[in-house]
Amino acid sequence: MAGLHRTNGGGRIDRKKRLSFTFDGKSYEGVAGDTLASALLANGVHLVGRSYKYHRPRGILSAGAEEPNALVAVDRGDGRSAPNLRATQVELYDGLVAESQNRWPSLAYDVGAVNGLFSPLLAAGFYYKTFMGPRLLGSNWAWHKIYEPLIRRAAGLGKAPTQPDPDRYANGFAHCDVLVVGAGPAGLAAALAAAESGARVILCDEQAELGGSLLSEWSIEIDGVPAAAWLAEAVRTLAASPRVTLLPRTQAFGYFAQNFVALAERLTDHLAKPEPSAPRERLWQVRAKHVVLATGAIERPVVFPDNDRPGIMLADAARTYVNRYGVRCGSRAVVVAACDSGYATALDLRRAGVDVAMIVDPRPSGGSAVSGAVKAAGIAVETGATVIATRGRQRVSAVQIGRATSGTWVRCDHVLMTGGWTPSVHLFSQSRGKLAWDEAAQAFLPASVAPGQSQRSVGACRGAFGIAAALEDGFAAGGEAVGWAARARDFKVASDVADFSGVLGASNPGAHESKAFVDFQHDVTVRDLKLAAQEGFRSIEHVKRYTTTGMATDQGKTSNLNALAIVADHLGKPVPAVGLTTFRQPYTPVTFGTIAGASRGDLFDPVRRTPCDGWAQAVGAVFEDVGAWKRARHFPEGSEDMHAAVARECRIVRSAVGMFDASTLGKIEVVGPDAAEFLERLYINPFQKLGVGRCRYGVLLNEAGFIIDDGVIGRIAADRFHVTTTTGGAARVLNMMEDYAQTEFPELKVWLTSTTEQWAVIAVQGPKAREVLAPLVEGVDLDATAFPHMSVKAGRICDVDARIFRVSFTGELGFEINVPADYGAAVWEAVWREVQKHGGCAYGTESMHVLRAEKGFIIVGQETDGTVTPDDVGLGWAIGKSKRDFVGLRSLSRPDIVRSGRKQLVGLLTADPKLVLEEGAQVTAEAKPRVGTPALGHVTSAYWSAKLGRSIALALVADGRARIGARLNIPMPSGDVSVDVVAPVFLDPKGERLNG
Amino acid sequence: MRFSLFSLARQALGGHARWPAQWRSPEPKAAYDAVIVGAGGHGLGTAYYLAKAHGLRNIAVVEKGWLGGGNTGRNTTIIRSNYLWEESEAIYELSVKLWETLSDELNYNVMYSPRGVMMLAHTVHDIQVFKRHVHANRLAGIDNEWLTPEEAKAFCSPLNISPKLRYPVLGAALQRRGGTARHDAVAWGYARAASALGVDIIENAEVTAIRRDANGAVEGVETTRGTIKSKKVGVVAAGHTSVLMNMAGVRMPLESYPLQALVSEPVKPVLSCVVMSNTVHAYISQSDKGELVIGAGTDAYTSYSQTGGLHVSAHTLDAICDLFPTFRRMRMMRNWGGIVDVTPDRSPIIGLTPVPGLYVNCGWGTGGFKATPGSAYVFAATMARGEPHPVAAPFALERFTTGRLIDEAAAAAVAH
Amino acid sequence: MLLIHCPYCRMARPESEFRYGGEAHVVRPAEPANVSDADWAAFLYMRANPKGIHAERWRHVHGCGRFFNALRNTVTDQILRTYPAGTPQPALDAHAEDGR
Amino acid sequence: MADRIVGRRSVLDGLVLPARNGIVSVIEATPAARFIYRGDPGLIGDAFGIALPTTPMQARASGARAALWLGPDEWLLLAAASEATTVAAAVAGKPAALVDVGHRQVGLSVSGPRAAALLNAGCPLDLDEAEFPVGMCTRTILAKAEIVLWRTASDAFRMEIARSFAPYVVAFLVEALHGIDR
Ligand SMILES: Cc1cc2nc3c(=O)[nH]c(=O)nc-3n(C[C@H](O)[C@H](O)[C@H](O)COP(=O)(O)OP(=O)(O)OC[C@H]3O[C@@H](n4cnc5c(N)ncnc54)[C@H](O)[C@@H]3O)c2cc1C
Ligand SMILES: NC(=O)c1ccc[n+]([C@@H]2O[C@H](COP(=O)([O-])OP(=O)(O)OC[C@H]3O[C@@H](n4cnc5c(N)ncnc54)[C@H](O)[C@@H]3O)[C@@H](O)[C@H]2O)c1
Ligand SMILES: Cc1cc2nc3c(=O)[nH]c(=O)nc-3n(C[C@H](O)[C@H](O)[C@H](O)COP(=O)(O)O)c2cc1C
Ligand SMILES: [Zn+2]
Repeated sequence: MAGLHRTNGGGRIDRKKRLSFTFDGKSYEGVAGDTLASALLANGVHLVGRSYKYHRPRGILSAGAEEPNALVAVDRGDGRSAPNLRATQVELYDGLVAESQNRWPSLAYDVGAVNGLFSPLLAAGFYYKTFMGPRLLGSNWAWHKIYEPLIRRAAGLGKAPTQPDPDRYANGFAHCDVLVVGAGPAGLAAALAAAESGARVILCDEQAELGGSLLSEWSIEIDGVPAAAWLAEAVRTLAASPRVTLLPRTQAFGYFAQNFVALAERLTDHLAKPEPSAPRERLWQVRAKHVVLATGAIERPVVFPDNDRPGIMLADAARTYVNRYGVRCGSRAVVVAACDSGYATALDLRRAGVDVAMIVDPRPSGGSAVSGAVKAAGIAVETGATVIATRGRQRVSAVQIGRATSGTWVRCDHVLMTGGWTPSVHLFSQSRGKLAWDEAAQAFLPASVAPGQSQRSVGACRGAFGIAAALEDGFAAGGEAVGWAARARDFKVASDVADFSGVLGASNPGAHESKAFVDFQHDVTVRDLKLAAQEGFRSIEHVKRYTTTGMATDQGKTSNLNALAIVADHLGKPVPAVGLTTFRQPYTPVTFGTIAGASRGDLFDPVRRTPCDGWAQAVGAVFEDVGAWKRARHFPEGSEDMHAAVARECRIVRSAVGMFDASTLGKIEVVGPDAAEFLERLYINPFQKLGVGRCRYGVLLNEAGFIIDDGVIGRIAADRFHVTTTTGGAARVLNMMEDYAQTEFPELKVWLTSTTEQWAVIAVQGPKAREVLAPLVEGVDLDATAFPHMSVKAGRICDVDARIFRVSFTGELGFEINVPADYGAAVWEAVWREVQKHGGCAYGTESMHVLRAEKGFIIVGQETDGTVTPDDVGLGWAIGKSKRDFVGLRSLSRPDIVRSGRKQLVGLLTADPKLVLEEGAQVTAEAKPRVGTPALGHVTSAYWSAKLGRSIALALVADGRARIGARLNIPMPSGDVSVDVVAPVFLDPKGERLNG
Repeated sequence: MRFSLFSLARQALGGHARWPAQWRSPEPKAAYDAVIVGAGGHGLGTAYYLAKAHGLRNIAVVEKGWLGGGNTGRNTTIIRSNYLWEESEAIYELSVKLWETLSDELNYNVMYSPRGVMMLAHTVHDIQVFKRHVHANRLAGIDNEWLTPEEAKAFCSPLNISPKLRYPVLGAALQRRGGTARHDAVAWGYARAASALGVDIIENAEVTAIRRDANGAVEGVETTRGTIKSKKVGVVAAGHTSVLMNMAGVRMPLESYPLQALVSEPVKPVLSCVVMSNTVHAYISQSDKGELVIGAGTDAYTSYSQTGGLHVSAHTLDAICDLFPTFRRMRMMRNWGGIVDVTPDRSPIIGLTPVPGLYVNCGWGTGGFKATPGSAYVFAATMARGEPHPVAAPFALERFTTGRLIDEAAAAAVAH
Repeated sequence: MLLIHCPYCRMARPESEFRYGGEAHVVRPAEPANVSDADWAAFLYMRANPKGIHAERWRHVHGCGRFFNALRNTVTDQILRTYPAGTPQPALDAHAEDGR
Repeated sequence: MADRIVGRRSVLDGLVLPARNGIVSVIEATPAARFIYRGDPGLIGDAFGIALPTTPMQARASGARAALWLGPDEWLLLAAASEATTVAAAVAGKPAALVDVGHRQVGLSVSGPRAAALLNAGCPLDLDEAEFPVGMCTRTILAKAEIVLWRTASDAFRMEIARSFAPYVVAFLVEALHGIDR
């Protein structure tokens, strides 16, 4: 038998399928259907962890998602390790390796437990009051250098993985008529009702098996059949409906606006040998017409001194272990029941052969409905009493039962407590539904659904306790969700328990508060809560943050309501007057991987490559990221570094010819009778009179008057323009144009179409450009007069229709060939063959930058930074002088834009021609500026110019144009550099080369 | 009672029974010399410096909820001063200087932890921008240094600097004096110190109207706990500033967006510094308690909902998982939002308003936690003197009319 | 992830297909040259930013491409109405914000 | 000049398209002439052979020709490559915009019983046949890419993808296929 504490039969485990596993290096056996927690308990292992602050020994408290104590790390090797898993949710598989956490050197002998000795010092918020000074070193020194590192080492729970995660994660968008969360009786009934109508239904439950509380039922009959049989039939019916999707192992973790619910499905963690390529988890993003929340309720612990010893657990958890997993959590139990469900637990345990020493019920008159059955079974019941002390180092061995401070000790090896039930309103509350305090249920219940959501809570999560009630509630809601308004059905349930209310807060206020735990995981005690209130933290939000109650990985599932009641009691206010802390997603922690999904490596963001990119890759180009594009930055030959490659590329372009892949430039086809008028209103330049076949350099501002984009615009026909934008600006500019076209100037007949990807663009630049193209081009006279600078012609190249622009961003004679993208690679190769014949080369973005800087052409985003006007960069001439309006014009006359002293684009020449300035370096008037000296400006571009045999730089400098001829200073860590201010055109200011 | 190890030990012996309330919870008086609307760090700090440095004692801070519950209580606590423009450098550096002694000043451990803020560059453009910052900051006497990818890795071992990354790390700017502080402690520390100086902190009192006299000057506020008179009112309400200023008839250049953050489950120390990447959108540090604290983006639309869409957090987790592939199996424990007040130039608005007696301090958007002490300090001076403190002057509302914007966003788009 | 009804597609579509466009009905002065610096600043920068019903612009950028306006409650994020750009802000009836 | 005639190279060349027997297959759609028509749909009349659909998100097809509604003034026109000039002639001289986008995008056909499930790994729309019937088309998104999606049969879709996003879309589908079963 796998585990000494296993019952002989019953439950939902397969006793024949033995599974071996290790915990802290020791081997154990469990069976199929076990969780790690049930298997450990079957082996009599109760001590599974150490607490966060005091390192107290801790056992398994629960059997589900609410577990605060039993956190373990599971390592499957190869980077597949995960900390902080709740043993109650880890499904056992053969070969599972689990470790306890937060202890050293071992779980049984943990040095950190000395913290317990200092526990009086470690009261709530102690760290805000100390670890300051000595004043001499500044109040921060000791904190940062000494205390903080110590605290950091002590804090934290498990260890983060140290290797990259090899697993993959999937995603699915789903839609349905009804999403049912929780597959207990309420959820199953809702799904059955909705499915009957043929609606699309998704039913999810975080557990491995559908059934919820029914999985733990042994004695109950529904409609005359045992609960297990009813469950099997219900699941069969649902599984057979083609429109129903059943998602076990799927947690609904977030409920967002407009019925958008996020689910996390565990796909492989429960498998001994998962298919390596199979996704580990899946994120479901569900948009549901209606949501039925059937998330059940969570049992509340009872707060008494030393209530955290291993072996002290939630009563219903013990019932689940015995009924569902066939595991007795001990042989002699004391049940502390402030709620009738604890009596039912006692009966089920007794049936399974556990000696129930006593039921202790803090309620003065004890339980009602089932107390007869309990008496008949001969179990002693002590009412109006509670546990006032416990014993047992690593496992509870006895409890003292009494009222106030004295009482009798009762020997036991486990204690089962229930303080009543807290409806799981997490998701309801996340959906922004309003909760209301219900005095009878001693709980907050859903009151009103938020606008925009269509939702119903059913069963225990809305206080409809009892299986019959849950089934009926669920069935009605399922029907209502699909429009069957008056659908109702009676379910006959034998031996149902219906009272789940219980008592809140500490059952024995006053006694040994320092060790009466409320939040087990964060070691928050009754005393901590009271101290917070005493220190003026009266809002429950303050109490939470000061004591950290409810802030651990379990987010206070078992503790928040008790904490609230204790604070309310201390402040003398009713519970609802103190309020609740906010429920936030996720319901239980969700791996980053699940949320990130496929977005890794190249799927992190699309990698955009141009049609000519393959060639560049083949010849070993070095790429840079520009937006989502990969652009060839330079084409090193042999062992060239970037500097050498760029110097060579630039030299060849200036002396012979170079080709450049400009395909990434944004392109927009602006078409319509009003196309020219439209561009006129958007760009600073005039367009009405631009002749067909001519081009203009356009500058685009935002309404604030600052440059946001630029590019060459060619008039293809009277009603058709080919507009180019910067690579990064393409989408932005198109959106802006659509905005103006649709909303500002709807009267204009103009339409925009992105053609960025339609064309591959090959720039051919250099004195030999014409010779390179001549043999390839048909139907276009490339001659200087027939095809002057800044013009565009349609023609053919390599037998392919092309738009050929005579433009230059290098200052050389140049053409930009636009061919349909699928021909781009072939045309590139054809041009390359010609280029080679003329001793030319391919050049990348870095050389492009150098070549244009030699000419003083700006790059938007480099010379401009969103605060720069056309005049600032010497483009005032481009503004259409007779224009009454264009985007941004009005802003150009604002006081700060017309003041003197604005930064203006200039050239800088270093006194030492070999020295290349650093981009971003600051410009000052004097050398060795004092700290705090305002800068006159900064260097926007700086390069080695092979053509000029010296360095050049562009800079934005206050009153720059007036300073031409002056000498300024660049302060650098290695010493000051003096520079001469010159006009921002270093080469061929008359433009003779490009007109050649 | 002064906080110290000694007092802690003494109180421990007495079962902590004698710790007094950290701040008083008085009933509002009928009138004050100055009323601050909003008990976030900036508002509480303003009250503290008004009392401490300017001799005003009859001050109220009016808060609609619980003090510190706004963005002060929900931010990722990144502190740095390596901003670009001189105006920004001045105010953020003033703040860092104040952070360095704040625990002592307030006798409250605000856990300022100068563990270093590293901002990653992924593109050539990023490098240019960050180097510009490095040079500008050096001139201003603000530490900020350039790291190669290998140096970045040495400073932060879990960082992935593989050139195969979709956007490889090409370098980083590091401000060593940058770091984090405990958000709640900042609010509580200022509240306690201000309260001790006589400032009345009035929680659960929502300002519903701003009263003006016949000349249009401010004469007080109406709150859900009654009318409070004052000829000086300072609005320090972050995301709610537009709503409040609207009560005084002033339209603001603000939009309020939900900004999200999330924490992982706590783990033993794995990340010893703050890492920011604006290009791929990731902001991460590890708190002293062990959670990875991760900043996400804002939703696209304005909202007062303090939540946001899953896709916004997902976007950030994509980036975190790429930059820190070992964190992929870590789990998100809690995800929340705050309402940030965003200005067109991503710089704050501090100073006078067209309404006499009404002052405003807002627009800190996604990055004002770091400025808490400096902002409070200069705003207190501005309110006390009735004219802008020199450090605050460039941040006046008039800049939107003159066009003299302080555009940190355009220059770098780094805001946290 | 909001669900937004596109008045052109006549269908509710997920937020990820849309781009937000800021406050609606901010009128660009017909003769910018004639407005004062303050009025121009108001056009450029001053925004209502209300807590409650907000008239705002969206573009169905990854759908039909159209700009349109929406009335959204900025407290609940519920979209109460969408309407074509260029049409006046519709009045809301009392039941607009019902749960269903 | 024959040696100069260059061949067309699809961006999908060399990429392995995802497929799993009996579940889903992805193939490149035949290259086509593609145009974006913007303006008044009436201006085109019958010249294209199909009247442009004015019902939102409707596609009309006849033989190799198809007109897909993309927006109230925007249609994607597909035709056999050989018909490119006829299409252009249909609009010539009209106050409308016809733009050749034949190389701007590529087409993928996704078919099989799990085609919708595969697409839903990245597409947020409801692809249930009742909600997205045969003949419906729209621009939408697939993970981080924009696509045009057109249901051509109960279990078949055609996707149009901007050229430079196509390798990403293919890689995404290859990855997503790992998560498709049943
Ligand atoms: C998720 C997130 C991450 C962030 N990360 C960082 C970061 O890493 N680094 C950084 O420097 N900054 C960060 N910030 C920004 C930073 O949090 C804020 O700029 C800063 O905290 C603002 O402080 P405050 O005191 O001005 O505002 P708040 O703390 O928001 O205080 C304003 C107060 O005004 C109150 N109030 C509003 N209306 C009224 C009314 N009518 N009557 C009375 N009271 C009212 C509010 O309740 C609130 O308490 C982040 C913000 C968020 C949301
Ligand atoms: N001791 C007892 O006898 C006892 C205890 C509890 C409940 N019950 C009975 O069960 C009835 C409750 O039925 P019910 O259907 O309302 O609740 P239930 O507890 O039977 O089912 C709730 C289900 O929801 C699942 N769940 C919760 N949150 C989830 C999430 N975020 N994502 C996915 N799944 C989630 C749980 O795993 C569980 O399976 C009660 O009325 C009571 O009669 C009995
Ligand atoms: C730096 C920082 C660290 C946090 N750490 C935790 C944490 O460990 N556990 C937790 O539950 N919440 C943590 N929170 C989140 C708060 O619980 C809470 O979500 C946040 O203050 C916003 O408040 P709200 O969710 O109540 O609206 C942290 C918040 C911040 C700002
Ligand atoms: Zn649409």
